[in-house]
Amino acid sequence: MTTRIGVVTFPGSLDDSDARRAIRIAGAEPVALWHREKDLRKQQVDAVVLPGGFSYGDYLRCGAIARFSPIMESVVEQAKGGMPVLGICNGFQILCETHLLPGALTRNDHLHFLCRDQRLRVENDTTAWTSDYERGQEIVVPLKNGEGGYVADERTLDELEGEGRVAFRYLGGNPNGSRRDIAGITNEAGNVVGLMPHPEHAVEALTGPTTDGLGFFTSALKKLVAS
Amino acid sequence: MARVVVDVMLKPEILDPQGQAVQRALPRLGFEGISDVRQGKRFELEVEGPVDRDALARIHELAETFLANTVIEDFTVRVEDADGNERPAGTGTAAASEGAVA
Amino acid sequence: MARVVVDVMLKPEILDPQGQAVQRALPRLGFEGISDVRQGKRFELEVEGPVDRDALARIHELAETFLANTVIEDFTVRVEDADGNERPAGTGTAAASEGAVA
Amino acid sequence: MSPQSHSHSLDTVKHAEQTPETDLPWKELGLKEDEYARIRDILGRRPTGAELAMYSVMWSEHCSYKSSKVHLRQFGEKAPTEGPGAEAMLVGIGEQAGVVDVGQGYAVTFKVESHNHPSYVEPYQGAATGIGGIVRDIIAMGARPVAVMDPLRFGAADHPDTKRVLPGVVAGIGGYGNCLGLPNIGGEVVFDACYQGNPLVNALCVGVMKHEDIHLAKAAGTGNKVILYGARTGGDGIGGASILASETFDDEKPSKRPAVQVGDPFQEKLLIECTLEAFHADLVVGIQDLGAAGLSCATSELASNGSGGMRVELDDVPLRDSSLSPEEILMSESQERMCAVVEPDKVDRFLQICEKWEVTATVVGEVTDGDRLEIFWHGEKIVDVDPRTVAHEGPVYERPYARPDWQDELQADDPAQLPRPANGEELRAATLALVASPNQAAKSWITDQYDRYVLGDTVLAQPEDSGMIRIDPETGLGVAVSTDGNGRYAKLDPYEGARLALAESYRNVAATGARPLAVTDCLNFGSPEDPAAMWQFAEACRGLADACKELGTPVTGGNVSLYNQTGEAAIHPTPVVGVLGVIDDVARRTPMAFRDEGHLIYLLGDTREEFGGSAWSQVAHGHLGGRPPRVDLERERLLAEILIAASRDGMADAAHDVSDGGVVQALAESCLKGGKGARIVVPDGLDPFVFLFSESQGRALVAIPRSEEVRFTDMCAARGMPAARIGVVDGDALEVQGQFSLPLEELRRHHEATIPELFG
Ligand SMILES: Nc1ncnc2c1ncn2[C@@H]1O[C@H](COP(=O)(O)OP(=O)(O)O)[C@@H](O)[C@H]1O
Ligand SMILES: [Mg+2]
Repeated sequence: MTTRIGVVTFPGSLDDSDARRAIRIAGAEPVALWHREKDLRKQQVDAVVLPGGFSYGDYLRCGAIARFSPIMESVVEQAKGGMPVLGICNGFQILCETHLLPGALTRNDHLHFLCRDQRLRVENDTTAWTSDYERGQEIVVPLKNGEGGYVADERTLDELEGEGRVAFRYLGGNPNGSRRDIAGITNEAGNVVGLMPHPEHAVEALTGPTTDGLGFFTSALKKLVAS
Repeated sequence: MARVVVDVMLKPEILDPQGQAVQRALPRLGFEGISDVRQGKRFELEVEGPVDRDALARIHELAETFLANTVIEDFTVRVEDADGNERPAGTGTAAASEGAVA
Repeated sequence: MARVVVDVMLKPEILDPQGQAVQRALPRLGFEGISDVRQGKRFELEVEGPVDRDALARIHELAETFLANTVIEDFTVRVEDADGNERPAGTGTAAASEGAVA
Repeated sequence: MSPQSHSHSLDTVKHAEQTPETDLPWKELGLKEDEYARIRDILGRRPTGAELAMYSVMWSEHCSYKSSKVHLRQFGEKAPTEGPGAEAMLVGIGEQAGVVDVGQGYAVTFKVESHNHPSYVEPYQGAATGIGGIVRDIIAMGARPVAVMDPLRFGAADHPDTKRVLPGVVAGIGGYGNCLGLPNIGGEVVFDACYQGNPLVNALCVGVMKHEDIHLAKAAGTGNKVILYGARTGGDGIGGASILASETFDDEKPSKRPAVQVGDPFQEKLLIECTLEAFHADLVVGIQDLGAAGLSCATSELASNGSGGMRVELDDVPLRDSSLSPEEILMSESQERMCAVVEPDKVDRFLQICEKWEVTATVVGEVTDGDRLEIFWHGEKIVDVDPRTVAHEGPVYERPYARPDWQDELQADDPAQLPRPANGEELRAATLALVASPNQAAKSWITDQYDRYVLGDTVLAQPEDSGMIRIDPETGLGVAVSTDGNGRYAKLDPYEGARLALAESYRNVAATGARPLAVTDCLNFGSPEDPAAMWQFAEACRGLADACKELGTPVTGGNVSLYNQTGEAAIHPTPVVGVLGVIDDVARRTPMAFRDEGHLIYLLGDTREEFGGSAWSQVAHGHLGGRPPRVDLERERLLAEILIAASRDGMADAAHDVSDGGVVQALAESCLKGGKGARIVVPDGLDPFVFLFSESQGRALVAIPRSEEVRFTDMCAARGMPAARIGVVDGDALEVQGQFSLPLEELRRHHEATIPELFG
């Protein structure tokens, strides 16, 4: 049976088709999910990606309105049950708003939207979405956002560090003022990962700066096939 | 040290996509009975020295030239008292932007 | 119809790049004597029906669950009177978010 | 007639018939006396207030092209009739945007438009709504928008007001385009004091569709419903109608209407998805975006392009502001609205799709079997017109024009007299000054605020010569687009300036390996009432039309922006030309970066001493005079063929067009992009300064792997293309042998620091 990875489209999602393409290139079957869907189980997906974009225009706060979409209840429930969930950029913001991941994302410290090819270090190679990388490995994937500064209180930050839950760190200059150069984090169980940079834009040599992003999707695929 | 607050809101006739997005989300969240939402900015300024007529006039000017874009926004200057009450100390619109300091 | 205002500000310990950008610009604009600037959001809600204890409690909940992200933001609920004065009707921080409706 | 007697009463058609003597504020609405007389003539009575509102906006310069029409005709009259460009034309000038066949069943639509004046008043919103407007044009053709570009002109880089305008414009373009999910793949940023009080914000959008999805704006089929969908209508951009409403018909109401429109990119994103879904479900007969002149334009154009008439119930238009008068509703320019004509049995499904995307949609009228456009308000008829007279039969002017008396003097002011760098040391300094000058400096501080990755099909984006988008992931079919226009050249000679703009854009497309096919243009000029500006305009149109004919690239559509001036002072005549090219397989594209040491650097084309309007004359001397570089379109065509063949046959590893700043600027850019140095030898017989800084046209740099050298030079020789081996990719400095050496780091510092220092 093929592995089905769902990609949720909220009104204002932008990188949903890219995420589906990345899933296809990695060898899994992408499944388009509409935000009004109430029950994820009906779609029989094995994992879910919350893609980048400006859900609901990112008005109010990034991810704040999407968080209340019908599908999110089911995503939260499944995530708590261990289903792999990846939040990219806006998806990361949504995961923080739902408290599946701690902390929040705030306005870039330089106050501009920034699109650039970003070097990252993989800090945790044991999550559902990073097992195809090696700890300490450097990758380059596009970064593009206006509100990507990761913040959390000191205790939470210490906890994340202590438990190895910082999944990615920025290298070559902190692009947005993120605390402790954090680019992405994971939950305790390692099935939920959120990050600001866009691995789905680095899966083809022709259109991305590298193909370093593919590892996210092959990691999930391997894990799902194995389980 | 006193706190002066400058509220900046889109003029009523200007489209407020953010406020509208919030309002449209309310029923979905189960909130009824709110007929309009406008979203604006709030600046809290910590002022050294007394907040006298002169200081307020300068803050008014700051609001008008910098904090607000008076092409599309109105602003209000308020002084916060010890109880957290805020009393207006002048508003600015394109029309009434001069000498509005109370 | 009454207006209730919800102010949402970043918690003091969270970096406020927008406020800082304003503050940094002040000397260049010739403004002195302002020691700190914070920038937040102001929501003006037009409430149908009376703004009683019950309505305020619901708005407080709205602010806490939706308008503010209490991981990084504090909020204040204010009721505007006819003179444009705004009196606090409850504030919310992560710590004091319960039962804060006055 | 006193205002009071009409206050609160409705100016119906019947009322207009009964009160022929009533004065209307036609003058305040911008109409001329004879224009108003013609309206009365057409109607056989005085217009109602609502009719006057419609005629006045539709007959404005912006909507009717009344001063430019007679010149724009040449684009059709001189359009190439054979060759790939002519054969590819599917929809030409006159629709919202032209459409060209790019093969494999795909069609591409693209268009550039201006939003100059609003962007000066409110840079962020002006620029944002500029993107919004052009994107709606593209959706209305049935295409999915796939990329945007933004040719920009600002005042002097160090002028305080530029610090207000530029960051706002850039943030607005990014804020809107990024939120819509359209990659920004290119544009221009040019500074010149002539744009100080009148910046140019042009915006281009490219869309893709299958041939069968092309939709035109027309309202055929009696009984079909007219559906207005998208944002609610507010009082935006209706200064004129407010005059009408408040001064004449309803004096008591406040006439406070916003002059500035605020964009809602999220709403527009929903409009894109919802419109495309409705198209694909085959639910739409005709469609039109609401831009300038709002409902007046949409209803009159839809009706006049169709076979029948139209009846509209204005009460059914969803409003944001309930105090709007019918005149204001007709004139409102509220953003993010569209109008569709739908067969009655498909209306429910159309509305369902709107509901799915949370877009407000309302049936506001229907197609009738008459030939009148009738609009009702509170049950009374307030408009009864032949829609063609509103939309298509506006006034046409043959404005007087005359070559300005200063033109000769300007051309006589030859840059040959300017002092030049005389030795290696001075050439080095001149190079650094050039690459650091605001016009030649890296624009990444700006373009990094734009998303270039979204949609996942961006093959090339800024700072490449043209942006390139993959259309079909299976076959690799793609399109490339570049926009160019040099106002300094056009000031020296508007005819040649327009031809130069096309030549440069064409060359930029070919440099990436794509075959140039079609053109869109945005003509930014001063007041048509000034014979000098009108002459510039006429000359530029003539030049562009001639050049398009010669190169076989038809103009498919575009935009005219007049009255770009501050007081008496007009901007430089600024024709911005966008060229669209096709590439069969994007994997074959040629990027601009020098990537591999040892590759040989060739300069294609002839270098002459040409400094009129050059970047060097501006940077070193603040000089503008003489004649612009010579245009040889045959040479451009040959150069393009060489560049395309080099891409197709895998002979070139890099290519970069030579334009403003000359060879040294192009070398610096290719070196910095690839992080590789170059050792350059000045060709025999050329003065080093002329070699490095001249702006002769028809030239490009290419980097050729040694293994391909013979094949490449044979090809050039066989086709008669001058190709000079000028050096090799090597080391970490730009070295011009016998003259100077510039470490890349130093070059980079100068090139990249300027814009952040000015605006960061
Ligand atoms: N406002 C802008 N938006 C997007 N891209 C831009 C903008 N300005 C310049 N660019 C890009 O920067 C690069 C260099 O611009 P320019 O020097 O004008 O190119 P050329 O001279 O080859 O036409 C091009 O890729 C161009 O598309
Ligand atoms: Mg170029």
